[in-house]
Amino acid sequence: MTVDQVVADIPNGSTVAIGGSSLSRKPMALIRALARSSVKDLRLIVDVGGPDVDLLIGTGSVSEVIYAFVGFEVLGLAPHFRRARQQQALRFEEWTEYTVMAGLDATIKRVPFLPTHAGLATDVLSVNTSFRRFKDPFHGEELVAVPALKPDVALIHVNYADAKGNGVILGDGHVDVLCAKAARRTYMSCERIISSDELQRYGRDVQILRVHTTGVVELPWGAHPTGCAPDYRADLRHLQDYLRYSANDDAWRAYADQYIYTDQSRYLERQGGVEALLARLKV
Amino acid sequence: MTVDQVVADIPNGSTVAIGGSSLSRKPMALIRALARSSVKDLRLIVDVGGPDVDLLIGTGSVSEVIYAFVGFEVLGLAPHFRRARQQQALRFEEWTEYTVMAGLDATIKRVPFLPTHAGLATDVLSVNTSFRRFKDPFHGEELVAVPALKPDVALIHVNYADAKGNGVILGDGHVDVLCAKAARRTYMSCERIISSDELQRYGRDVQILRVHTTGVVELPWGAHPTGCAPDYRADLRHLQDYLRYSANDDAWRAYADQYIYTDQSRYLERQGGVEALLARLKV
Amino acid sequence: MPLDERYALDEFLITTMARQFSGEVMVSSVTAFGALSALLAKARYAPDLAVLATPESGMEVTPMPTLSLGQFLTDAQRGIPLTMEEIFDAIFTDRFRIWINPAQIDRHGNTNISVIGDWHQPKVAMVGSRGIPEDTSHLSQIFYYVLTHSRRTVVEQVDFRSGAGTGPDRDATLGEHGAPSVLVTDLGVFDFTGPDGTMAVRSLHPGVTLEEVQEKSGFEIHAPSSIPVTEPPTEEDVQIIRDADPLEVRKLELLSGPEAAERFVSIYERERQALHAAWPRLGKLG
Amino acid sequence: MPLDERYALDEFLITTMARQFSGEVMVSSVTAFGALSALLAKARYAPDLAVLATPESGMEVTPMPTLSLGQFLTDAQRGIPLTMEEIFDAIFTDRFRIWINPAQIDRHGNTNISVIGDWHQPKVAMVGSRGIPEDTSHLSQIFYYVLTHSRRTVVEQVDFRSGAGTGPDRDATLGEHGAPSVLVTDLGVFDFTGPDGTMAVRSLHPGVTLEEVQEKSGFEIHAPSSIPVTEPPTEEDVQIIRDADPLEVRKLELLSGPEAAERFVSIYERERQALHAAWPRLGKLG
Repeated sequence: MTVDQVVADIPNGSTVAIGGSSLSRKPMALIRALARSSVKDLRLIVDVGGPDVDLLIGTGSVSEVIYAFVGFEVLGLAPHFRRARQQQALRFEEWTEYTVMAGLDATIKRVPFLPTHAGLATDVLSVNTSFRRFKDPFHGEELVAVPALKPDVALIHVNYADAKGNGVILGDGHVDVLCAKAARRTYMSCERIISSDELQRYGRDVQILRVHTTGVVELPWGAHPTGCAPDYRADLRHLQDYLRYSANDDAWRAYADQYIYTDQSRYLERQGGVEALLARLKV
Repeated sequence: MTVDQVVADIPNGSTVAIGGSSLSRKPMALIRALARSSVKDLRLIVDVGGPDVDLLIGTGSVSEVIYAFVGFEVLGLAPHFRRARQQQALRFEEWTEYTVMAGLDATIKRVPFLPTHAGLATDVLSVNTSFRRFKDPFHGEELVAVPALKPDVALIHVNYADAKGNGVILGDGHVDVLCAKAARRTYMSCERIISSDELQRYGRDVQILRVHTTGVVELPWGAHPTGCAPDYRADLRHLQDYLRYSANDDAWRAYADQYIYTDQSRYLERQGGVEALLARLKV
Repeated sequence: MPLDERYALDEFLITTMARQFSGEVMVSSVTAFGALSALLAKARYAPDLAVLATPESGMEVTPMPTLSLGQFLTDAQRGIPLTMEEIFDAIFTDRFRIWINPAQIDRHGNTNISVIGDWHQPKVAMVGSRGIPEDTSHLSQIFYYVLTHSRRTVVEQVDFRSGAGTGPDRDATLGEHGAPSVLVTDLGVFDFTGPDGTMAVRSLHPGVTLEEVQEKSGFEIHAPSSIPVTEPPTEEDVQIIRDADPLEVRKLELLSGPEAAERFVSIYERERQALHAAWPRLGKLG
Repeated sequence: MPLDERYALDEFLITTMARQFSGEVMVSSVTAFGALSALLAKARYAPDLAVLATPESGMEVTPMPTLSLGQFLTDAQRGIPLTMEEIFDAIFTDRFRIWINPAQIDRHGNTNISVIGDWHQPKVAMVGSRGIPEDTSHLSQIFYYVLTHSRRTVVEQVDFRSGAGTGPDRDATLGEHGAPSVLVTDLGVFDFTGPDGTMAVRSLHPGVTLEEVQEKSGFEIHAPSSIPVTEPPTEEDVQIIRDADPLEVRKLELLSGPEAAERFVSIYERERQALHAAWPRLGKLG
């Protein structure tokens, strides 16, 4: 399928779970396509967010973010996320790393909640009103009930996929499998589409199963500027530029014009082309 | 470590979770060692049990069995299990495949229970009084609370392990990982101990992590008469003999003398030796 | 059911089972009938099926009916290895199908594989409910087959509910999730569209009469005024089944006694050879 | 802390951190200090540690402090790949350790990485609590470090509790599980053995006075009458750290402004080369 077909399947107000983790294997080409569409009022679910969440907030596509973390790791804070939080511009719900996983897993297991001790004696429980304290039915032990998170759509990017929708993840898996299973429709971009015969050589690295995916798009460098191990590392130089471009509205418009309102092949040209990217980022 | 050291660590009344599944990758050499020790009143936890549970019931080592299934698959019912059930000789608690997994997972996640719909509208809920029906704290939906299963010891058998306690499982994983994580002490036998360097070539097939294991014993053919893919298949001929020997007490004593009250190397000789086993069972 | 020279009963039933599958779902099996119905369905009726080599693992394989080699198929064919957690996640998300062969099935589609008699004082202790409670609380299609339709297998009320049927208990807690869909027996195809979700005749196999069915059932099965005849296998269906099971493992399910034992041994001794002939070893150790 | 020519501040702190580890547990890290302390500990103080290449994956590796190559270490060194589920299972079963670097830590060892000011009306919105609630409700040892001990970082009360400290809230729900164990700062080593589980001085680094600590803290830290001096690194400790981090990624954590930016770029450009020099590619694609 094509990027445009994926975007056409995501109406205003959709709840979108995004795979990857901060600067690793974010489905950035799909995110940019979503950002340049007219879609609005997205509810994002991320475990560990980075440029994905930040960019979509920057283009005004988002009305709510459910997150355990949004940041640029070694590069610092996420500029649009930070500004939106400080200006109280959108709805934010702070979760934690495991509770996002548990919320997705609850949906997978078709239970309304999963129990945990995580969050007790922290202020996450004070500010996140989606959680509920309750007493376990056996011993009355106090626990947190994590409600099911129900994404309409999941977007993930993987190393290889076959055309049927099985996906190979060679680096860290992050929460991509949970996103893919929990969402009603999962769209997967990949560095390369390979034959099913070739894919099945990857054994347990075939982590995304086609029964959980709706469509596959071949998008080389589809995670850029985040990394996609073991193919390429995060482009910290581009991300430094991103941070500079995010300093004010004019600069941000320039960034959007140059890098978002364009297709993936022109985007790659504007990075200096594939040869330059290989030289900079191939490990 | 040695088989005897493992057995010495398992006192009377221990709760023992057993990996594998019916006729596949059961830690039979460890089970036989346990059976010939003087240990009594074991509480067994199995998801899908077979000759493991049956043999330990046969030697009088068991006081309780928690199980989703105990059987010999294509060969029929488990003779000592069946007799003990029908004579109400021990305590039995019938669970289901996922609820055994959920009970172990609850212990891993240090929660007193996990919720599920499995079991509703079945008689498992009538006969298993460990489960409890409850209403979810958000919507009052009726669910089953699966209590945490807390094994003292887990016994598993894997293809390869390093001396530090990392284990490689090449065939189906069954519930071995859950057993290993949930138990306070996990003992792992393996077909072969390999170097850590060699083990780390197996990537995601390294499924048992040493932080969850207490000890490793090298026991070639340690799953026999069950199979250990891709090394050898189940020895259905020996299992047919087992069923015949289980027909009455005298025959069973003969089986025990020949195959249980002996060590692994003599056991293998009495199967005709390793060459004969290879010829019969290597795939 | 009268014999027909073009197909055997097992081939007729396997084809009937194969025709129930649809969509892009994992298909698992614990029996030769289950494995062959999945294989045939994928070849002819439901090409998107993701077929498993064993109950638990090895997705995207061609199953081979076998007594001892299920897991070895994963390796020989480079199947995609799965975990038990993935299997249950596929069940919970309704991306899983399996043909279940219960010891008893009743008017409401409750099924029993656990015990004959009272659970606490069993007449025959069988195997335990395994994963049937999970299937029958989550899947949108639940497939059952019974090879000997009789008053011992198709009963008024099961001795123990391993699998949840229709009725008030389900209505109160599970709704439509996991309700029984289809029962295939040696006499016909049944569903649960009768009054209050009770068993109803969908079709009868060629030559089978409603009277025969009622006589061999522990209760009166609802029947429409005009009963279709189950469509028999085509030549191609039969050929696919025979090619896929040259050792005739499927026949074992219909046999018992010394004949079964002898054939069992013969298959067990020959099936490694059959595996290697069909799939020269390509696995990770090869 | 006065400089000593035998070691730099980073080497002193990393060694102090390394000496806190014990046992057979996974050690993860998100910072160069965390990675180097794990590496040093495994080499010298806690040989059974199972060290990870990234916060999430690649067990049994030698971590390399890096800006962009964490996951690539797993491949280059054939680390054992883990899943997020395995990481959290290791946390829940108390087989996991990590050095956490909070923005604020308070008298009771509550810690904050989420927000400065009110959560609903942030003065500075930081990153969100990530996995700290999980760590601080399950692990038997919780390690914190703060590189600039000041009234902005060591505060009377955190603006937001991302990590659960000691006190009535913990007592009511978590008990001993996940309570803060140790805080290492540029001034000393602290624990939570003061009255009601409040912060107490365990040792002060060479040349640091209690007065300096109290002046730079947002509250009075409990102190014993006789305060030990933190033991400095040995020559071997220092050598191991320097060998393991030839690009001096660790220095970045102590720098800011243009000097940091310049060094950052320089490390980023050179670290692929360093990786390949240290571990000629052996991974599954190699």
